[in-house]
Amino acid sequence: MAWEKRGTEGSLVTWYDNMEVEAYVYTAGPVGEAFIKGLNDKKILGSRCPKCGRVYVPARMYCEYCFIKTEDTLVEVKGRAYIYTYTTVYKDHYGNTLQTPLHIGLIKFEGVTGGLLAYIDGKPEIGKEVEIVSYGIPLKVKVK
Amino acid sequence: MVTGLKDEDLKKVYTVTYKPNAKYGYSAGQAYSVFLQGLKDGKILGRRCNKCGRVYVPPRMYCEYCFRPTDEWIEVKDEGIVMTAVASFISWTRERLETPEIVGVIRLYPSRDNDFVYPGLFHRICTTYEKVKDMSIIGKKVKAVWKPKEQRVGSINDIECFKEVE
Amino acid sequence: MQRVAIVGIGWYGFRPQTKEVSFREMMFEAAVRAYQDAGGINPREEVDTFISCQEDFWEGISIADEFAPDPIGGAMRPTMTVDGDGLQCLTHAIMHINSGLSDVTVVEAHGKPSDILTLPDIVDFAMDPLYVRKVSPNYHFIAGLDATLFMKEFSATQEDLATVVVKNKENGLKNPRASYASKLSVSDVLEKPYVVYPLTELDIAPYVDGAINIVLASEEVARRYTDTPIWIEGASFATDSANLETATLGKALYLKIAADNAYKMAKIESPSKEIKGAFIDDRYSYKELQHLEALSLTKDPVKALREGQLYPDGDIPTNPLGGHLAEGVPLEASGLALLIDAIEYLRQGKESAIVASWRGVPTFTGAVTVLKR
Amino acid sequence: MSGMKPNIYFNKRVAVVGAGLTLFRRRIWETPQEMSWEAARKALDEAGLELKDIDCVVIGSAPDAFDGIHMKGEYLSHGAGGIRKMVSRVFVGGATGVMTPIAGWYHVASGLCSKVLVVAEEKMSPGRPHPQAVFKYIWDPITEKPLNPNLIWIFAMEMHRYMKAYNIKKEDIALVSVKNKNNAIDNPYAQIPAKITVEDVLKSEVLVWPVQLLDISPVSDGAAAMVLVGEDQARQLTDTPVWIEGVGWTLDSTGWPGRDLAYPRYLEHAARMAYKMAGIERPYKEIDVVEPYDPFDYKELHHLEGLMIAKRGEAPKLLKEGVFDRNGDIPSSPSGGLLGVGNPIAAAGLMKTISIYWQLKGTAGKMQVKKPVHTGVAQAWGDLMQASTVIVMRN
Repeated sequence: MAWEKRGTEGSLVTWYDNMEVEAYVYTAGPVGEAFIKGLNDKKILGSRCPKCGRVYVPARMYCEYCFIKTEDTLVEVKGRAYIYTYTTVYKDHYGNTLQTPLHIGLIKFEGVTGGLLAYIDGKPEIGKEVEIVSYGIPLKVKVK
Repeated sequence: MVTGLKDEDLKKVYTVTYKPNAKYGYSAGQAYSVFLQGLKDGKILGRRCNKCGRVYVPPRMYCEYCFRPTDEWIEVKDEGIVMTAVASFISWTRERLETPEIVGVIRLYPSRDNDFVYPGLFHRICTTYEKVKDMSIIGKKVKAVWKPKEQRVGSINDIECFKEVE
Repeated sequence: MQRVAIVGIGWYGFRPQTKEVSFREMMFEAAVRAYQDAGGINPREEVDTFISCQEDFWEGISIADEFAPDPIGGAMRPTMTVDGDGLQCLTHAIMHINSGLSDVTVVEAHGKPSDILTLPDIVDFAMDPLYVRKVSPNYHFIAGLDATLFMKEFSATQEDLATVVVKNKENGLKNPRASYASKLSVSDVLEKPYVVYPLTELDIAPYVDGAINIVLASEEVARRYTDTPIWIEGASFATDSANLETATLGKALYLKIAADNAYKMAKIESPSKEIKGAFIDDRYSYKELQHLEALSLTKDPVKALREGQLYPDGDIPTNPLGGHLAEGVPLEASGLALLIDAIEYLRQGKESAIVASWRGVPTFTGAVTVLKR
Repeated sequence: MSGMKPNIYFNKRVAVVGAGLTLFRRRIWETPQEMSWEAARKALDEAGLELKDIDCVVIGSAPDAFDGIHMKGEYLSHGAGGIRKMVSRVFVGGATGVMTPIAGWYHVASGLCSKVLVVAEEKMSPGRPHPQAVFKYIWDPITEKPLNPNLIWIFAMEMHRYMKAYNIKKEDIALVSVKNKNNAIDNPYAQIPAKITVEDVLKSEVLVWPVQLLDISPVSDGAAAMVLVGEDQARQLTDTPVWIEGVGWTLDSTGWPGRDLAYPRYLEHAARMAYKMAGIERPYKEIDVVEPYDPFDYKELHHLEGLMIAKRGEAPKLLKEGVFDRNGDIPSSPSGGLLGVGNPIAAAGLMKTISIYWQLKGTAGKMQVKKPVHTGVAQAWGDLMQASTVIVMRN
């Protein structure tokens, strides 16, 4: 083919279209449902593996190590919440500068496997303890 | 054990709704750019491989059977034989249509009845549901009905449909 | 396991946009070149199986594998797709050959990001829909989280990251595929504003259009096609925990698992002594350093960088042809882009090389290939 | 088959030692990861293995546009057990369900992996307004999509061509739906088992003539999984391993409007590849039980012909004679097929493979065919009328 190509202005067509259904509606499953309900009640709930004892946040139906079903009743997470790592977003992904830079952290809890994303108020630092200000997805937390 | 949900259950459980933002500007490239311009000009253009003689409609710059570049542009007839035809009573979002939309495959000329591969086009066919239902449209000769020149934009829709000719 | 040889490579594009070709025409261009490079092999008769690496939403077509066979000579033949990086396809090809299914297998991957008008939203679309997807206005935030922890754990500075950028963009100046090669200084990089802390615009590799085709052959038939086969001594890929909350950050565990498997296959005990060149994913500057550690090429990548070991004449030449920072990221062809850099490096007379890819945010998947001349 | 390796040499024999399925349902509450986990867990349990014993994972899933997650394989890997392991996803459209165990086969046969978990998942329910809408994006974006096609057009066009070319009546085709939905009554995972008549099919809603509502399989969510191991391990794990003895697949070109749709030539190629490997010379005599892909009723007949179990245009006649009944000479879709069990695309293809495995193992319960079985075949189909995958198993 290399012998034949046109490249003059206007000789090549770009065809515009999309791959967009009206919407996707995702469900969380019974365990996810209970976890979300916990957030609404201002609680962090985790699912515990009956074999290894790991507690997962967000709660999921199975233990990723033992690969067995987690216990039916979720347990409340009471351990210290801290910043596992963080970043600050300055621009959106189309290159527009945000009015206020946004601190996003991955918050972990002592004694828990997993964690939750959070918007951080205050100067973020790895390992710093945080206080949960609101229980949405993501969480909102304040550096202690 | 997974849990089956009824439609009405869906309102009771937590859901996240997301509208994808997935937009593309597909490069038509060499073959389709010329093909689309051809449609605008009222022509169906194909590419021929001089080694095996196959004519590609829609065109390709390479022959997939011989794995070599195709050699030349040729204008095929806007006439051919209906290979199959169906009558759709549902839209692409599965809504009910009152009048069926009739589509099918047309084997364009030049080609022969016993060819397994041929220049073929997928398009609407202007005919009646009855002729689809009794299959009499299959095997009939049809010809492209073009949109008026000023309405053509370089799209497969520049052809309204293929219509039976005597 | 018998060794598998790479007997032909071909590429097309590696420009910010390739409007003159459709993705299929681009695949054909790369394929023709690869078959010529493999001594004029006829794909219609001499290739047993074909593998294309692709993802639907990168193509803008659902079930995009429909379009895989024709442009590479794979129509009416055993052609399949793997949803992964090209290096993952390469490992599948090795399995095709070693299972007895094939003597000659072709691997193809391509990316046409310039056709994707909403590419960042497509990346978002890959994230967990319940807990991650809508959190950040910028998908790079996951790299930001990873980079912050990496810098802390390895005591890396902003200058170190910028040094990687300067090194790779300069290395790219001699590479015909490196559209983004440049001569910059560390302060040029540092003066750029952050996109997501700690990464500036220059720490993030841009996208590029490109197609790559690789011809692989079993040990018995390789010499039929070339006098200078490149041997694959080891190959593997791995995924860490796919969920951001449970995945390892700061270190590239996915690549460590893949590398350990590949070294075992290649019977390599001391990677830093036996590997003479590293062609590794650097789509974010810090990733080059993080990946070097995961590959066990050095315990302290920051020290190695500062001591000059990562330059083309150093002990661990890393991305001597510029990597993604100079060439760009051609989506699923990324791993193969590093692979052809490595093959050209070996064809120039070097002894051995390692290629290591990553599938990018939000994945925790990487692949490793160990090559010898 | 030009170019096929002439003397195929197997590095290793590969056995199936466990399988698992979730229920197939119109809508499942659990996440795609959790669905995958359930199927994978059951397969491990049947094999008597734990995840730590597995070294590689192969995932199969059809378009990302169903579950609504780009790079779906990455996401699914978590539930599929692909955690800190060699895991990848293979894809050949609707034919993926059988491609997945084929890929699992070469993972083991190559010697690269020793115990492989194969998981297929599909959640079709998230898309709005209807999962059908997703199928618009599978057509050529420039020359076909502007016609606003829906998926059923494909099948209707092929079905009508098949009917025309071989003079086949709709009532002959409807018998497939009757048989499969009835077979599904004995399948505990089935979504729409039913006792129906040919009359019911012919009276059902016309969707795209000649396709009516009861000619087609439903929209489903579901997952399936299988465990594959090499010969040495198989002997330790079970007294009744089932061997994968032949694999084959073929993709024809994208140019489907440019070829006669009456006969699936690509399937014949795929079947010949698998039969050659398994040493099958007379498929209609040597195959004891078959699960051909049946998203639409005519498809089962079309595929029985492509598999060379029936001559071209003659499958309907054999169907009428009862050859393909569960108690017939060559039971076809004894599981109930996609028409009866449901069609979560990739999971449905793997379900068919699992059905053959259970038949050959003799653990198919009420689905077990009457005659003794030694050789079974599962097959799937996909893309734009161009792809087929075939797997041959023996006990």
